[in-house]
Amino acid sequence: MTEILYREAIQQALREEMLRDDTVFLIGEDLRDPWGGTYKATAGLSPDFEDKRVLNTPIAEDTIIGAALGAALSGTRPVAELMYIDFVMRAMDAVVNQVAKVRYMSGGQSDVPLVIRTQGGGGRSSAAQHGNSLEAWLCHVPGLLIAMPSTPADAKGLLKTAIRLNDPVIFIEHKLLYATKGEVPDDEYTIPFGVADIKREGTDVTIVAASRALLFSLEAAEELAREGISAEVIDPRTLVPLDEETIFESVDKTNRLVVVAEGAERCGWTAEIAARVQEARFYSLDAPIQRVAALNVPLPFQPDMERYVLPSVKDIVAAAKRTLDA
Amino acid sequence: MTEILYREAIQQALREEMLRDDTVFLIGEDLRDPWGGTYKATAGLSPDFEDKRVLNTPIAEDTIIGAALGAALSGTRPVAELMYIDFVMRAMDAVVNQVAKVRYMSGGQSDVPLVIRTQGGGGRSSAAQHGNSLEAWLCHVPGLLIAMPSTPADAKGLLKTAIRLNDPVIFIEHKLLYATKGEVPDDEYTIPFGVADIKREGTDVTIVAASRALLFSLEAAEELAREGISAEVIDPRTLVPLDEETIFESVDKTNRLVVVAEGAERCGWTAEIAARVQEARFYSLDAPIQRVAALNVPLPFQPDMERYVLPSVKDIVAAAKRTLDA
Amino acid sequence: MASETDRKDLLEMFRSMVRIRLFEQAAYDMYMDGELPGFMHISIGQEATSVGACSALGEGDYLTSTHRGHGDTIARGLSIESAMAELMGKADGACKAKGGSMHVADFGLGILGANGIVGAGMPIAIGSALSSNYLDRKTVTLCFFGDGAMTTGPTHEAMNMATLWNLPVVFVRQNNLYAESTPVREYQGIPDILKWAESYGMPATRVDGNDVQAVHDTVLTAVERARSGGGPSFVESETYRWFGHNIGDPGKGRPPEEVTAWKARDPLVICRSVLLDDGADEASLSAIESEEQEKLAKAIELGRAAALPKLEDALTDVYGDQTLAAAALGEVRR
Amino acid sequence: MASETDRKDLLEMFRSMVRIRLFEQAAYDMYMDGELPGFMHISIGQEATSVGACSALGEGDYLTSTHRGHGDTIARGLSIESAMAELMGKADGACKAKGGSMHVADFGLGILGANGIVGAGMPIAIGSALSSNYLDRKTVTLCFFGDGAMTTGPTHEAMNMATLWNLPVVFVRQNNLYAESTPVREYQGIPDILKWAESYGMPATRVDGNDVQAVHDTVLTAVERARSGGGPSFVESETYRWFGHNIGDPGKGRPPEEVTAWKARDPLVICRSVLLDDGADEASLSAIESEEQEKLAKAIELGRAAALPKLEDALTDVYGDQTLAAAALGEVRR
Ligand SMILES: Cc1ncc(C[n+]2csc(CCOP(=O)(O)OP(=O)(O)O)c2C)c(N)n1
Ligand SMILES: Cc1ncc(C[n+]2csc(CCOP(=O)(O)OP(=O)(O)O)c2C)c(N)n1
Ligand SMILES: [Mg+2]
Ligand SMILES: [Mg+2]
Repeated sequence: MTEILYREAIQQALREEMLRDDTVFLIGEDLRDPWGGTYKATAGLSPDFEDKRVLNTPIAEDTIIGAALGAALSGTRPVAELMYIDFVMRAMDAVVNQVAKVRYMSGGQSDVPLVIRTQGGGGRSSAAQHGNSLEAWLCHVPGLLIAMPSTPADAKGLLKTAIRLNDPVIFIEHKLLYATKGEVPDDEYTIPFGVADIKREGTDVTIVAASRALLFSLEAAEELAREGISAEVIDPRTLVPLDEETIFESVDKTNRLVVVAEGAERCGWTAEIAARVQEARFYSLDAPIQRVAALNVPLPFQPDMERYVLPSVKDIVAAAKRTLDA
Repeated sequence: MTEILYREAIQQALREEMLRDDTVFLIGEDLRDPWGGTYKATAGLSPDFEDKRVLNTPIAEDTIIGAALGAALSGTRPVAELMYIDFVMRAMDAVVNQVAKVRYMSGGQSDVPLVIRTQGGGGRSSAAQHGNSLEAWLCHVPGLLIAMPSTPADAKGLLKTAIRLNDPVIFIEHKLLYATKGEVPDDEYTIPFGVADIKREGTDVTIVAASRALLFSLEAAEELAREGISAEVIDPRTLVPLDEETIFESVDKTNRLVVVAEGAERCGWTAEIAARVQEARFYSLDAPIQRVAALNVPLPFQPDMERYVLPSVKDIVAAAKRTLDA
Repeated sequence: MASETDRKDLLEMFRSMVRIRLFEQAAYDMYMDGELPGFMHISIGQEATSVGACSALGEGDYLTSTHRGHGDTIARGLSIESAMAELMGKADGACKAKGGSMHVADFGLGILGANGIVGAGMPIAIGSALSSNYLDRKTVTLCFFGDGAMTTGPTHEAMNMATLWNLPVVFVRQNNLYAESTPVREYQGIPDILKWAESYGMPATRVDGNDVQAVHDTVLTAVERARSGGGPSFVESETYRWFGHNIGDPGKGRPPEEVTAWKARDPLVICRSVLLDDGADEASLSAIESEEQEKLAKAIELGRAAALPKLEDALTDVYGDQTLAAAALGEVRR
Repeated sequence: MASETDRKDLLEMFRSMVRIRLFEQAAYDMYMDGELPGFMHISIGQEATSVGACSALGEGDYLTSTHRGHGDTIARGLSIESAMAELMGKADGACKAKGGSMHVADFGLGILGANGIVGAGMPIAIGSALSSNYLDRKTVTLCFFGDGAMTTGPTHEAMNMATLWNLPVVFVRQNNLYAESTPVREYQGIPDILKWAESYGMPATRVDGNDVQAVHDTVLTAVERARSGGGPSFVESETYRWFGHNIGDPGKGRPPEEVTAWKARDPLVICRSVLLDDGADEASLSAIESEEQEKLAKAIELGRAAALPKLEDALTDVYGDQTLAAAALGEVRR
């Protein structure tokens, strides 16, 4: 095992897969060195590969994704980047009406080996148009697979899997995770989609979260532990498909559930988890499922206000306690 | 009261508001006669008003909405149309990053008197790109108000309110409701946002649904009644804001809840209602909340397959019975 | 029109136009009879554009089309059996009854799909052209779009990328003078579309879209240019749809004289008379027509006899990976 | 440069450029010191474009700007107090600390906002121009956009609508040669941007974007044309940003000679020497500089002393209707 940055994990996965398969190429805005991507996730790749393997594009998100789709349908395996998940709003037609549906609409005539990497999340005071968490929108779209890794090891293993799959994957990184560190296996490995990881075992309450919210949840679990409360923290790693069994089993044990996500609460991802668990495990639950999400307002610029709007460790702790007080 | 078509209710609301306030104008694709809108909801208006009051546009959804926003910020009150809600994918940036956020990002400097009319829903065999129900995406966006009327009377009253509000409203009609009929008051009236309507009273199970799913729910209630089950059917009419009190009170009475919507189940609108109710009324519920929604696949073309994928009366009846068998 | 090959080619084009005309006429009638579901856009009147352009393609080339895609895709070789079965919603339709009229596709023939979203084919076309260069395959992508698609954002984005990357793509604008009910002048601020297209650094040509030979020759020049590394081209093909926007639309907005004038320039009649002038005999042309009529009748018959999809077929083809597919679908309660 | 008025105008423009330069230099330093949050795009080097263009506007006119909007908005009159307080995240910032650098706006001055989304200002600009015609108000909208915005779909959509409806809008492309790290030639397939713009049926002019007078004169012609019903125009203003894309970006991709050459053409120095040549005395120019320096110092001081927003302020300004707002917000558990 070697400790590397989340950013390096992405770079390694891309590099390894590009070396393994020369139909894999990167396409997006400002991917090439010396810029190397806005969060440097593609840094170091353009100098080491043929020019065509790392393609800088015009600012034209709909056409970047549409073109990547056309390429995926005709013999190559593009890994496209949307610099911010917020910019998916310029590419929504390509992502949803085209990428997600082409296999189905054609009656299964073609594989769609396409990965769309992007990054989301707040906490950088980047205001209402650059800090959103939009995974709920994309989970609502049949035909997409969604990964949202929280650690370098998960990021690398899931991205390698994503590139090898023949289905379109939305791969959501987090702007404040790129500089986080974690142990990564030295040997070649991949991580399957649809398998959750219990990041911390516990018995009193289950906390489900992905991406940066998972780190917050682990901190919250620490804090709860200091008060004698044992929280189990589950990282689904992929939102579609979702490993619901792991969540259900945990709830059967703890009888309490808190779901955490950075996106706005209304019609967000936490709603889906709450809805499913209350249905499947109605009789296991000893307390109402608690959702911890962003308030239903746009993200404000000012850092304190932003922190207030986004879910925090404190909010998770409070939610867990609510389930225990119930 | 006079019986009119849902389509006519829309036409009347537009006409009355255009007569009342000459800064109100319509902007969208093919609104003018003889076409009069793809579902004829604007038919008859262009001949009766100055040319500028009904503006046909190029096919350019992002710019139609962006331009409508610019107009709303500078002294007029546009009612824009997205011909199909599916095409919001071409205007997602304008709707979400601009329209919904401009008041907030500017610190409240301006009203945003803008209505975006559109229509969604399946059941016409229009396949994967023309039959979607995307209200969940829009409910996830802070800053928007969302109306989704099921009857001519609600359509007229809510649209008149929408046009008078100084906040952006997404007004979602349904392609298979335009030709439905209903009684409409003869005198001028409006219907406030955030007030649900109990479309049928009952005591055994609560069914919540909007738009065409509401009609299905009423049919299901009929069928349940024949089996001696008394269903209360609640039409929220506006999804944002949501009149949750009316739903909560009903659940306190029936102790059972079914939520119905046409969109894909995963991260759909039914999840939000289920999540909220289980949290607020955990101890009122005698059975898991049941969600009835489209299956998690794109909409197929062939009518039987489409009916199979979409929620049906039968599915609602079955879900209600599950809550009673629990 | 001297050489044998040319004559043979033109006869083939004639046959293809006849095939499309008959197919669409039948589809129209069947739709009006309530036999075909959904909604449907008929391209009758535009056959010469579809056929002239597609006949300039070779094996391995790609095609993207529009909501009005029957003619384009049949011109490219889509079998009328699978097209008809698709419109009928039968299990062995081109897309297993999942796509329908607006989504007919045949990836084996390089047909990346009709498309229900105006302008959405253009980025996809850029992509298959990109693969072609990437894989050094010398394939060309033909990208059809309507006049109305002109004003959508992706048109600009795609045309810019096409020249930027010198992609082997030919943009053919099927200018039938209207986007739904709106005439070009009411939605297009651009005074001269050829100048506009040329400003992207690509050759732009206007062609009589009802003259199949002219379309063929113009598009062939563009295809050859693309194939030999010369990059993208733009073709404005002027034509007309005889019917309303979709079946059900009476097309009331269009002046009756205009419709009449265009019908008088029927691309099939034009092609027929060129062939006759060139020495083809009436009998062989009629034979083509009756052969195609027969094939169509058989296709309809086959379609009618064919099985409907099973309801659960609606659940397949969402993903390729079956394990992930099952997990993503979740429980099905129907 | 003969008349008194002209001299006065140029002095005002000089003052405005000085104001922007000092403001942005301070913002840069404060950001590097960790005093300002978020991320921030500095327009130093481009002042002549911002000021020359905005000085062509009158009362009631509208402006849309970009992510790099400090210069544009201050040129239009945004007070440096409210701008600085906004960047500092203070409650009395231009947008109550909700917008920040990328969203500064002042609707009272017709500033419809900087914008974090590339190209998003263009449709909005079309809209205020549309209102102008609708209400017969004779106001003009100035629409700034970066060179990189050129390739986004809305650019095409908006320019088409602008000519189609003969809208009073002036598109000013702030061509600083790069979109983030990517030079124009690497993302733009269009060989001649003026020909491209002209193909939309509007006059297109290239101007030295570092010469404030030239920009002013060119944009003024376009503004007057728009105001008198002549419709839209396009101006390509060639300029350069001295710093990287955003603060933090070292701008490594750009050749150092290029940066040096452009710095040598400092718009403030150019304007200063024109003024001196024209008889202005050094002392009065220095006085302007020190006055502006003082005002800035005061603005910073005020900003530093100003109150932070209350956390709950984050919950207001989502909607105008307070009853609906409360219902839409739902329960707040923080
Ligand atoms: C993005 C989008 N906007 C609107 C529509 C609705 N629509 C379908 S076809 C059409 C007109 C297209 O006109 P044109 O491109 O000229 O093609 P034609 O129908 O004439 O073949 C419109 C507006 C759509 N399908 N997609
Ligand atoms: C739709 C969209 N895509 C990408 C970005 C990220 N981004 C911000 S600024 C920028 C470059 C813009 O270049 P240009 O228009 O030339 O403006 P400049 O920064 O040079 O002033 C990019 C790609 C964005 N904000 N919005
Ligand atoms: Mg047309
Ligand atoms: Mg630039």
